[in-house]
Amino acid sequence: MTVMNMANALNDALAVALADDERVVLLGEDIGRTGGVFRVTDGLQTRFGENRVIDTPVAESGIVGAAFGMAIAGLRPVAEIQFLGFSYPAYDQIVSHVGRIRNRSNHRFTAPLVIRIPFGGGIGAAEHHSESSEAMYAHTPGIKVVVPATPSAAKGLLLAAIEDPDPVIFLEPIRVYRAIKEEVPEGRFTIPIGVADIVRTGSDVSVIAYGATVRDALASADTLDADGVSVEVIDLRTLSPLDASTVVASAQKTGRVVAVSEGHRTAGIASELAAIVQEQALYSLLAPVQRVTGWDTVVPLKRTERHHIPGVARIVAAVRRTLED
Amino acid sequence: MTVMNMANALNDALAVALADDERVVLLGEDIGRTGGVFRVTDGLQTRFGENRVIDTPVAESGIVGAAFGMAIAGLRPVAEIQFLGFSYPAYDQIVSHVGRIRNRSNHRFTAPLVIRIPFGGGIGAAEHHSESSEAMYAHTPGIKVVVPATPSAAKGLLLAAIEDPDPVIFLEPIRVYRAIKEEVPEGRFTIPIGVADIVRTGSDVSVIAYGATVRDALASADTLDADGVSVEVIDLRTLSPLDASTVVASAQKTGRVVAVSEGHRTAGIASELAAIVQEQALYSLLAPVQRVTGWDTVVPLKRTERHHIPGVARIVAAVRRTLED
Amino acid sequence: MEPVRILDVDGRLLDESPLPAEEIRRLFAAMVTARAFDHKASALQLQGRLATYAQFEGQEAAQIGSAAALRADDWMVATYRDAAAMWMQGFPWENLLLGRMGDERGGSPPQGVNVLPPSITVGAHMIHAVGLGWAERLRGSDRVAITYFGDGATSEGDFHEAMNFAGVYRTPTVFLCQNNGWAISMSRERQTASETIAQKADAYGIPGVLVDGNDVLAVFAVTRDAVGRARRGEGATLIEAQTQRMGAHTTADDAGRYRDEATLAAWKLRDPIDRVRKYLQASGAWSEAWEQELIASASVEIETAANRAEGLAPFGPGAAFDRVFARPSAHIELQRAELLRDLGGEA
Amino acid sequence: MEPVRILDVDGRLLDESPLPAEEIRRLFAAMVTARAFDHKASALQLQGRLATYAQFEGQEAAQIGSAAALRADDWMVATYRDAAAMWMQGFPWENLLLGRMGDERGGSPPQGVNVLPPSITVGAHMIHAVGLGWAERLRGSDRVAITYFGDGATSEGDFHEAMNFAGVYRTPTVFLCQNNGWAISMSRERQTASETIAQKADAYGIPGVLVDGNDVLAVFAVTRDAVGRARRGEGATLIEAQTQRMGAHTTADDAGRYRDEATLAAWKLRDPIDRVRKYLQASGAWSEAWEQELIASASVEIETAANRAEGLAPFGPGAAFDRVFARPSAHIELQRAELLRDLGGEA
Ligand SMILES: Cc1ncc(C[n+]2csc(CCOP(=O)(O)OP(=O)(O)O)c2C)c(N)n1
Ligand SMILES: Cc1ncc(C[n+]2csc(CCOP(=O)(O)OP(=O)(O)O)c2C)c(N)n1
Ligand SMILES: [Mg+2]
Ligand SMILES: [Mg+2]
Repeated sequence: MTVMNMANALNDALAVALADDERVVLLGEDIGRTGGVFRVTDGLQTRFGENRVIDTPVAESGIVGAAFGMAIAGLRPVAEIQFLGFSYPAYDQIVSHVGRIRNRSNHRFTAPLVIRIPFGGGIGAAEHHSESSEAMYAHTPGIKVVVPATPSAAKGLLLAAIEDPDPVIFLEPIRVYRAIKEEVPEGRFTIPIGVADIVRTGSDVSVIAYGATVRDALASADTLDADGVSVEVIDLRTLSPLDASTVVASAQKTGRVVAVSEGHRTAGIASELAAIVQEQALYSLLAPVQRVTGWDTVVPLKRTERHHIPGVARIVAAVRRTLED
Repeated sequence: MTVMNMANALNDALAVALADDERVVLLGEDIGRTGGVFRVTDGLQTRFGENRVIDTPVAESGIVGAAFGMAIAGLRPVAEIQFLGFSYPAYDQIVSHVGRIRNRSNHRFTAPLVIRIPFGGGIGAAEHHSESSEAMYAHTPGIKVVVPATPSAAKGLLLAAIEDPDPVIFLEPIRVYRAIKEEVPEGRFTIPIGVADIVRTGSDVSVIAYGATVRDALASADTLDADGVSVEVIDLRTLSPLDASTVVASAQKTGRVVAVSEGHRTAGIASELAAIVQEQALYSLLAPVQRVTGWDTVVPLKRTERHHIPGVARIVAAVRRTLED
Repeated sequence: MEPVRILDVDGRLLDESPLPAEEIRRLFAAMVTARAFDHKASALQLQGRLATYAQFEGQEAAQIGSAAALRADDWMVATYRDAAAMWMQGFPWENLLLGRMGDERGGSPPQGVNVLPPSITVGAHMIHAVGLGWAERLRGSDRVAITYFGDGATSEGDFHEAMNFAGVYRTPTVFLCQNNGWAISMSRERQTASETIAQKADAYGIPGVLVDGNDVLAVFAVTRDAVGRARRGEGATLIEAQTQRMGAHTTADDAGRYRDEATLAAWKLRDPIDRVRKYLQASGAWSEAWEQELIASASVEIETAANRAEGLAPFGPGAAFDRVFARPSAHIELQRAELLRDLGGEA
Repeated sequence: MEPVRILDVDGRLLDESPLPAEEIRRLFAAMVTARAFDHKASALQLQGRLATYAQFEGQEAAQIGSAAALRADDWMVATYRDAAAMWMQGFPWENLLLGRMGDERGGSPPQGVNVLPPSITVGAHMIHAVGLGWAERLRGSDRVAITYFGDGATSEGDFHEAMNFAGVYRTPTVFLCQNNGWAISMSRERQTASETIAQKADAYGIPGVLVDGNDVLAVFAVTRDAVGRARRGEGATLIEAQTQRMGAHTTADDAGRYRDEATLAAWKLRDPIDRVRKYLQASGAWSEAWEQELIASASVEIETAANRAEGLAPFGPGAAFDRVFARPSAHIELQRAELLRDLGGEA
């Protein structure tokens, strides 16, 4: 066990994968010489060489398309896209090809690749650098979407993603990279994809979150605890395939649900959670599922970004609304 | 009034727009010489010339990006993408640029363009030709998403889209192009964007649909009517911005809702409808909102496509489920 | 830039043949068989036994000549119009027809056949060939990858990214562009303002070769050289094979709307099979009986393939759920159950 | 391919000057002012008054020389690193700083200034310039559009599609590539295997020009010619201005990780401002006092702009809802109301 932040934990996971499995190669913009915009791949090119950690031209569609071909040929590529907003040029490769080769070839060809992408706001970054469009990928068949909330989860989930026989989009919450430090197990260990984590048990209200908002959900739970409100907090960890049973069980237990997502509201992850809960637990609901999300606006720049990202204030307000009804 | 199918009605709308407003230009692959894959632009290049109806190279990002520039410069471009599955290479242009210039420039520059795209399955087409990924665009801020269900709605909505000060993605249900004929008003007329249409009033269950599935919803209503079940059918017409109040009012009236969408289920349009209804009408609900959708699988090819597209059988079954509870 | 040509339209060798007579007979037989498939597939489509079909008649030399230069284990990433090339590299007729019947099992060739299912999207697949070849080189194999695409595909951004990656990493990739004059109704002249497509290779530090796409020997020769360079680690090559599709874009298209008869007639005189027949005839290596026999046996073979494809046990309604992931997730199983419930009997 | 050069590093004219002395003084003043802005902005960033900032020091000639060749009403579509060019075309310092402070109002220049907000995405914006110029031509105006981008941007598929459209439709577009040697840490040599970026124009039937990007007179001359061609309806031009950014990629980057001191030192000797100073000095058209005065007044001007930007009335929390559509839809108003309710007091 060593205490690490999420960036270090991811770097450690990648080092383990590169050392254990020669099929693993990393490719992306600036991941080698500089170790990536967030230094997640720091030192890996020096250690594993330019054929294992590959700096690429500025071409996201090319990065994903090449990684896709490599995966079909039997490698285990881990591609990095610098920010979620820059994955859009690769959208066709991801949706039409990465997610479909298994279907198209009836399992004859498969693409076990991982696409690592920093996402979300909170650091007052420039336009396009604070996207939270994960719902678009969760809506895409044939692709798994994984989002860690803590350093150790990041390591265990990333190693699981690299082992997974299917393509995984691995979203790394930017404002968590260096914000949380915790003990992270040494060496190889994995955390199952598709299983949510009940990070805090409670009896009055269930708050479902993922990524950076899990921290806010826990902080909200503390605040509410002071007022005698017992909040259960669930970290989804995987957005696709979604662990509906854990969410529904919690909803049935508490009867009140707040779905938190930094992404836009319309047809977002919180909408999916609300749909599932009312579908499978309607008669347990004591109040409508509250959606606490980013708005259907472009993510605002630094000066007003704070009003877009769901924080403790809005989560607490939503929990209280479920109690008013 | 003339009786027209949807392809003719759209052709008529484009002719009216081209004749009335010299700022209107059409561009896309094969729209001129051949009049487009579905002949929607048939004869328009001959009538209005190669500078008004422009055949382009095979480059969707280029088509949308160029149309975007034209719109900023004051033209009213109507771009055509041959199939929804081929809009993905233009995804970055649509999401990062078309939908954002108003926000980025605080209204100083705007992009009033229309992107016409045939979508949906039902004709046993080749891979990528039966996509129903409208939720991805509905999830995108700054863009309106409009879907006509009938020939006259197609004409009125398309003319409204061309007049609209904001970018509109106009989705044309492929299997409706020639399947429905009806009287269509001559000349210019518009149907408001953002307003749903109650196409059949009923008291027991509300079925919310759009595009090609509206027909199936109406057929289901007939079937159920025979059993004494009174079904209200709502055609959304616009997916973004969604007309929540019409949907909620109907839900409050009937207490039972079936949300129909051909798109994938997870974070789809039906999920959004379920989320809104439980949010604003929970206490009126007599049963969970049922989602009748395409599955979270790649759209199957001809041989099994029928099991993917929600038809009368599944809509009727869903309505009955809402009555069982 | 003059296209490489070895066999002229009258079947005369302009240069030394890159292949012995027996091999030329083999390529002739392959082209005749491929054309028989093309005709048969069009007929099946008319009978409603296939969905839309994209004919390749006129492009047999470009596809057969290039595919003949590959090693059996090389990778191929081609398009909806490249049935002849795919078949040459081992993709069975049955699979090609099955795909056209709307059955995903068509995309699953036998083990050992390193040919991906035909790409329906225009442009995206070229970079896949770059990744495939690159992976082979990274693990020390000398397998190369060839990708087929049309003149229209060169306008897509993905063509550019694929060529650039191939140039930067010197991947073992052969870019084979069949410039058949058209992208549906868009003529090559209006597709891009560059004089040739071959010259686009310059922009990526890659050699570009122009070849008479209706000359099977020339196509074989330039592809053999490109494959050789790739295998020796000398990087990628772009080949522009100038040809013409004699049919419409697909069975759903009407070429009369954009192509005049004169163009067609001119190209008919450059038919890729005729000139080889003349060549073989001159050396007494061809007979009417032999060609008829080739066509006859091809037709039988293809009819059999079609019947097998049609006879294949139908998918159950839940089949699509099995193809999403290696193992269906719980949420996929729930959806399968929901479908089966709604279908009641049919399941 | 030898780059066009008019003024050598010692300030000697190698060719006739495309501009009279007074104009050269004007360009010198503009470059000095731009550099003062660059330094000031970096300082403001250090003080935490700006978010990340992308320095352009070293690229002043490429930006000022090219922008000087435009007509006031021509369109410009540039990037995060092109503040100097945008300012030359009328985009106020205040707006440039406001954007860097994270305020959307920065993207809104005064009416009549046809300069789009700086593009943060790499690659996508070039086709916008194609569409802008094309629209002008379709309506009979002779306005042209110039787009600025870097060497890295040429690897994006959108560069290819933009160049191809410009070639096919002969749009009045000037593609100005500032090859500053780097795309963050990726050197130009590893970005693409083509020897120059200028030669990529061949692939699109467009003329490509290589120019010494640190020679303001040469950049002005080649851009003036390209603009002239565009205005006369003769189509687009690709200009590769060879230069070097003297700073890091942005204030968040550490260039020491990938660029050696020698490279930097070599480019320091080719400074775009020094050589013009030497030239003016030789003809007595420069004085230390004048340059100091330029810098002083620029600093005041920029400080004032920064203060105005900081003093601007803050957005209310609901502001973003007003920028989604021309008129907020009902569902947007509901969301605004929800935010204000949750924020309670703060609204
Ligand atoms: C991304 C994408 N855009 C558009 C289409 C529709 N489409 C199918 S084939 C074709 C023309 C392709 O022309 P070319 O590349 O020359 O190949 P050819 O059909 O001539 O063999 C088009 C536009 C598509 N399949 N994919
Ligand atoms: C689509 C996209 N991909 C990646 C990035 C991240 N990024 C910002 S600048 C840059 C390098 C661009 O290099 P170049 O085009 O040479 O311009 P320069 O920064 O040198 O002026 C990258 C990769 C981005 N902004 N947009
Ligand atoms: Mg073609
Ligand atoms: Mg650069």
